[in-house]
Amino acid sequence: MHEWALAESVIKSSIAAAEKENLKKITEINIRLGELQQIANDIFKFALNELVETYSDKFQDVKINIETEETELQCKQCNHTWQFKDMKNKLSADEAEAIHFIPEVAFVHTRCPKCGSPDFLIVKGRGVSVSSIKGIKE
Amino acid sequence: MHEWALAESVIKSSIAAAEKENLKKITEINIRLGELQQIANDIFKFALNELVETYSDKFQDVKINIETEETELQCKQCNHTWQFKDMKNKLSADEAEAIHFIPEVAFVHTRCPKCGSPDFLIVKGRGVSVSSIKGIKE
Amino acid sequence: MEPRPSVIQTRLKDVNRVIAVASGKGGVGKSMVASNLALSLAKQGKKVGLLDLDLYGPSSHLILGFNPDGFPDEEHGIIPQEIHDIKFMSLVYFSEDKPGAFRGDDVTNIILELLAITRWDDLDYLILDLPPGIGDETLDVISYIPQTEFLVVTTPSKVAFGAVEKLLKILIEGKLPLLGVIENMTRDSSEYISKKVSKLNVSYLGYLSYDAQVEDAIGDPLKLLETNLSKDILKVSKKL
Amino acid sequence: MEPRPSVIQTRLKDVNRVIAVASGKGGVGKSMVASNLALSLAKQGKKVGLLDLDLYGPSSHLILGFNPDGFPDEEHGIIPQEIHDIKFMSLVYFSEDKPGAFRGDDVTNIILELLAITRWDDLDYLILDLPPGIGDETLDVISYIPQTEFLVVTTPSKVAFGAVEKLLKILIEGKLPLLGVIENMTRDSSEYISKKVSKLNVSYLGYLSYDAQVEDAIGDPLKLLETNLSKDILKVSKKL
Ligand SMILES: Nc1ncnc2c1ncn2[C@@H]1O[C@H](COP(=O)(O)OP(=O)(O)O)[C@@H](O)[C@H]1O
Ligand SMILES: Nc1ncnc2c1ncn2[C@@H]1O[C@H](COP(=O)(O)OP(=O)(O)O)[C@@H](O)[C@H]1O
Ligand SMILES: [Mg+2]
Ligand SMILES: [Mg+2]
Ligand SMILES: [Mg+2]
Ligand SMILES: [Mg+2]
Ligand code: NI
Ligand code: NI
Ligand SMILES: [Zn+2]
Ligand SMILES: [Zn+2]
Repeated sequence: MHEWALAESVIKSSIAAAEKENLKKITEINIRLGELQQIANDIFKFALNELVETYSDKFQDVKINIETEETELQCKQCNHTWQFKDMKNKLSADEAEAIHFIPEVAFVHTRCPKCGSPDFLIVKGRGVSVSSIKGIKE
Repeated sequence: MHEWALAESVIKSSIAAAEKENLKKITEINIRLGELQQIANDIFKFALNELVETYSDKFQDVKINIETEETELQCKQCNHTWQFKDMKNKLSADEAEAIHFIPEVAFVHTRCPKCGSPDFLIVKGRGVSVSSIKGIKE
Repeated sequence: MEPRPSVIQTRLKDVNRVIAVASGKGGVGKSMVASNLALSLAKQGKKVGLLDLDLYGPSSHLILGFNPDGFPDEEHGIIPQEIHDIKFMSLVYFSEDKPGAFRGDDVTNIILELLAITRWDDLDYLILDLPPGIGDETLDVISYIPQTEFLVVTTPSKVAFGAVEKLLKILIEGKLPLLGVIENMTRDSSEYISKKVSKLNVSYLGYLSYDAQVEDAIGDPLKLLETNLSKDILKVSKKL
Repeated sequence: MEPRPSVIQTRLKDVNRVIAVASGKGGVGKSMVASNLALSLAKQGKKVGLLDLDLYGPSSHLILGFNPDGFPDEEHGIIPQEIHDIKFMSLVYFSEDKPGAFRGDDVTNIILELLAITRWDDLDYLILDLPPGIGDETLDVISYIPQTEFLVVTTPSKVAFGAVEKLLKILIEGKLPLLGVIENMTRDSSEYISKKVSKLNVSYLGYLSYDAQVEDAIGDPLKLLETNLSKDILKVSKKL
């Protein structure tokens, strides 16, 4: 599971953000997972919990909320918009897994379903992001 | 005045947008001019009025509103933000004029005033944009 | 709303053909081919424009020996200066050839601006000198000037063709106008490239020999026109 | 909030030196130098990693004759496969070397992702093979791996150095670690480049001769190690 590496980035960036805001303990992390990266919620949560243990002095009864974000793709050539899930079943297992590792290989393995262009935008739902953290000052 | 060429793009894109929205006549165009491009309001307005004459069948008592937008720049290296007008007086006349032609040569002729990096963003106030048009269907 | 794209075709309405000299690979001679092709066509009496879109390492002005002195004239847009009968446009007018750093969005903005304000007027050929890769520059040319015909340059090297093949495949699958492939800096005859190109059903337009005279002629169009490279390019120009 | 940058230094904490092989110009031999330098250092018993950041025309795998078969192993990240004792990471694991198109933001995302998930572990040297220009790739390396030392490659050509000089000036003004300049594909001795480089107060690290053997050795590291180029690179590696 390479998810662990991304979970670590979430934990480290949350700790860094907490320090910047003078939070002594983090009590909540809100995470958005873009569907394009196809990260398994449970694996990711498992990794996060393991990491919270490692950095236990930075957390206090932390609530980790994970929200999934649908992937919206938009063609720069013909303006068509579509969702990743609409086309995922057309991908081979290897192609889907490659996108799991590096979401941008969607520009290699997929095309605009309307005009065939590789020049499209990932408008939302790409990968891992931290939407907010909460904590206590003392 | 190369402003005429940009004014033409405003008129042409407004006409195209009106056609898309089934507007028979355009009655209002709202334009934002980013300070970075240092376009003279009066020259620009003059060009727009001339062009409205040329395409007079597309317009009816059109009101053209031009709003100036301050330029906010943000450094990708140190996160510092600043305004173009703060540094404009440090530029030579030729440098300022070059930016008037192609705003992105700001990345050639200027640097982040805090850390010196050329890697900054034009957050807003770059150049010419059309914020909205109004018109009548019949 | 972004107004600039709507005026690009107006700017190009009297341009008969737009030819982009492109490659998936750097250093294969795109700029050398673009500049010499422009020189050659101008010498044949054609009306020619040359637009350098390699914003990081503009080379056309170096090859043509052009050191812009002042901005292009303004009159309802900007008017390219003429170098040896070529209407020439490049970021160097505005950058004074000083270094800068551009991210992808900046590249797109520069290209949009140049296309929106440059007055080419009447041209038989507008030659675009592209940077390598399939990035913002290439994608923007495809978006904003869909009539562009691609002239793809490679060297005989396997490493170069690896990258070039990717561009060819993208052009083929997009059914974009593709004039063919020029093999440049050929040293000994080999059919490696011509075979690879034929397999893709793309025209192989011939090869340009490695010409040791060229380096010395850089910056001097009259000398360039006397090189063997120039003779080779004349032949290619007849096939376009 | 973008979480990935915060973990990059953690991934690199046991990497002693990061060396980016860069150039303002394409086709000067960045990939050839990067791959051969990696081979040379590995042969000298150093622990070496090689990261190909030329996303449009990845070449390192071609030069090293590596055709990835399957994804890298996953274990708390991804583990680069080893080719001739070099830990190798490239987009080709994931692209199957098929063509695609990336805009600037996509490039940044790919680089961030590769840096955030690749486990280099203990390395003496991590070599980065950069594309030409001063665009997203170069800027991202400067942002996210500020300890990167730049090894700049040029050819003897005026056209190449025109673009290379821009990169050098950007590195100099940013006071970034700059190891020096390598002149590649030198044919006849000329002091043009060494003088230009000295004027900028940058180290001239020597030249690599044009070596006709090289093309035939592409894809075969053992053969590459026997070329004159490899001998020249060994000398350069001692100066790093
Ligand atoms: N046919 C040729 N013979 C000799 N040198 C050449 C030839 N074509 C190109 N060159 C040289 O090769 C280098 C790369 O050419 P350039 O046109 O700048 O490539 P690109 O635009 O693809 O990056 C330059 O130094 C140029 O002078
Ligand atoms: N010293 C050399 N002698 C002969 N050929 C070389 C030498 N260095 C590079 N090459 C060839 O030059 C071309 C460009 O090299 P490459 O490493 O791909 O450049 P870059 O990575 O800068 O684009 C390739 O075909 C390569 O095989
Ligand atoms: Mg894209
Ligand atoms: Mg920038
Ligand atoms: Mg070029
Ligand atoms: Mg390379
Ligand atoms: Ni995984
Ligand atoms: Ni003007
Ligand atoms: Zn489309
Ligand atoms: Zn800064």
